[in-house]
Amino acid sequence: MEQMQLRKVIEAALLAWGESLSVSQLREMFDENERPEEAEVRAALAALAEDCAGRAVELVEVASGWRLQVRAEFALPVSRLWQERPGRYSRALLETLALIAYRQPITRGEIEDVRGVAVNPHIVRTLTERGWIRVVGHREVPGRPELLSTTREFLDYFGLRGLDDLPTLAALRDMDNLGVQLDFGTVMPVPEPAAVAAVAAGDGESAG
Amino acid sequence: MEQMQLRKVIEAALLAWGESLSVSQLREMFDENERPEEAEVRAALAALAEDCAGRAVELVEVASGWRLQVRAEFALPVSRLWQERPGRYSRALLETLALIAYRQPITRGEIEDVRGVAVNPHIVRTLTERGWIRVVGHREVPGRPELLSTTREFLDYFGLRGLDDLPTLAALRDMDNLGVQLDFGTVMPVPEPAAVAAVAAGDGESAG
Amino acid sequence: MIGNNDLPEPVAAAAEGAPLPTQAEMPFAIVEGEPVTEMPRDLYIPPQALEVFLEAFEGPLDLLLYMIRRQNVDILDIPIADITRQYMEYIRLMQELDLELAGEYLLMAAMLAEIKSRMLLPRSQEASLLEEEDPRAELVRRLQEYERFKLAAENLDRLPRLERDVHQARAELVGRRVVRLLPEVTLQEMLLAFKDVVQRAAMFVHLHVAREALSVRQRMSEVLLALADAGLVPFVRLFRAEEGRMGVTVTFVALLELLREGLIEVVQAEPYAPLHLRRAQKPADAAAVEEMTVTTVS
Repeated sequence: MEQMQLRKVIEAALLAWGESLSVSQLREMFDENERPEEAEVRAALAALAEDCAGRAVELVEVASGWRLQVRAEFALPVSRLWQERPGRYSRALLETLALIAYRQPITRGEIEDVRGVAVNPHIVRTLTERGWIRVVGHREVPGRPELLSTTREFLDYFGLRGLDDLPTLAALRDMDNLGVQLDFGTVMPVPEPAAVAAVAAGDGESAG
Repeated sequence: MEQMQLRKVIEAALLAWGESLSVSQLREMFDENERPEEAEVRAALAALAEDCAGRAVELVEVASGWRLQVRAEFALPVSRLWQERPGRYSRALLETLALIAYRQPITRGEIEDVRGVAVNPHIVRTLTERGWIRVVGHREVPGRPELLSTTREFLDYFGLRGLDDLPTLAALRDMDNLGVQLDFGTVMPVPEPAAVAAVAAGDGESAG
Repeated sequence: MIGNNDLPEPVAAAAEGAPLPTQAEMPFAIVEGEPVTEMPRDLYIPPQALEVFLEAFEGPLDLLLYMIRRQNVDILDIPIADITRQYMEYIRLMQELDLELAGEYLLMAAMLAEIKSRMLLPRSQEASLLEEEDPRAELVRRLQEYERFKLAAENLDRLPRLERDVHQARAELVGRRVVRLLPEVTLQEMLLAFKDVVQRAAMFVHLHVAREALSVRQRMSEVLLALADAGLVPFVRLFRAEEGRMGVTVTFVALLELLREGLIEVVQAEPYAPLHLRRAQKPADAAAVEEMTVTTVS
């Protein structure tokens, strides 16, 4: 078998198998009478490795043999194929976020006073990790509770220039249908189709 | 992103994923601000397909998207890597599958009418477990028999983009057109394969 | 009797219902050690082969098609008497051999007999030209219909398919990372949640509905942050001239509010010295105070 053909069969085998193959496994693909010598296989592997220069895959030798692997430089975009679909934030999280936005700086205790239930530590962690809230100080009372405020990232995400762009509490209260009566103007980020559906669902929830 | 780079990312993604990916799945690997347009992805796919000329793999479009696959010409040596041969399917299974593919949605009773024998429940179970067929509804007649259709996995497995890609069904011939006489002794030659093929090609019956 | 498990591969394949081989070199069955390379030309089939033979058929339509094809006759002009006789012979053999005979085979036998008898009836030429259908029409239709799907199945089997003909190309991804997508929220969603919580809270506590000076709240947060690391900050440095009178007012109100809430302290070294601000200092012995408070409460 000429080397070019051998190289292709080896590439075919490595990609079909998807894992590493030893030289002897590669040789066993062939009938005895046309089985390439070990040296031939190694030469073909070396040539294949060179072929891969500039391609998305590289040929590497590992403990159990040789394998074609996707180069690490593509790890970031390609890893996104496995990314999980984002879930939805809970009502509790949104309420907590809104209270921090409107009443900042505010302690967990104060949030609890309004919501009537304890603040889930997981919510505060999620909001902090997202970069939307941060601790800006402590109230100098026993326990020194943390004071929470929203961040610039929070404003940026919601397309607000400042907290003043949020409707006033009074304005909010008078509204039967937020979507219709509020003129969000340039302030609102353009909602994705999925987000619109989510709002519609949220609307129904609040009406109930 | 320049096209050469996009092409490599797509190749990396298809190899890492190991199954077909749709254009929109490929686009979602990228951040919104650097997400390529659909046309760009398609152009990159076309270029990648050309790159594969002369290589061990080929880029093909199937029902659920694009996939890189080892060319059939390497199937023989490559299949020796596996201890077990891929299962072959019985005529009964293939005929049942063909009826579901060409006549979907179809009930078991309708399959039986054509094949002249009862549908083996084992076959329906095998086809369902392979993910090739599924129940899509019920015919509103007494007994409400299940209506069976093929799936996208079926198309993918057989390398088809859609039902239109199925080989054309042979034409039915009409007795009257041949001026058949009630003559027991008449012996007519079996049509040449070429003639059958011509008839088949002329048959406009769609696979749907 | 030959069990399927003992059969050499080609025979087993036939028994499994693989397409009947037409090439002469492929043995169709092994009978008494001798390969049978062709379907029997006449009706005599060695009994050992008959079972294999019959199992290779997918029912009566398949058997009939085989007989028609073997005789090289056009499907549209079946010599019905001949075919019926042969078919009955097979049925008789199957029964003699105690083969499990599917009911469909008997049904077909009845159908053939009926067609045969109808064809023997005298018919006027006009009648056959006009309405009266050829008694074989229904059978021919069914045979053709079955045959096209038999062909379709063979074509399907020939399509290059995964595992057998093509393999999906796969390669390990080096350095794969876990990427988590974060949920999307719209401002509207958040406002609705807020409206809700305020309405609920209004049932329990009195919330002042006065215009919320949100710019003041924002400034309060900003001042607290500015004081976080700096220690003492000159009072004047918290004001920015470019914000104008409104900005100065907002900052001043924010400072008053922070003072009222006890979050910051004003420090003046001596009368008329510049004012400095700092975050409220925790009491000298916070732990002690805390403990005290706890004791008091309990």
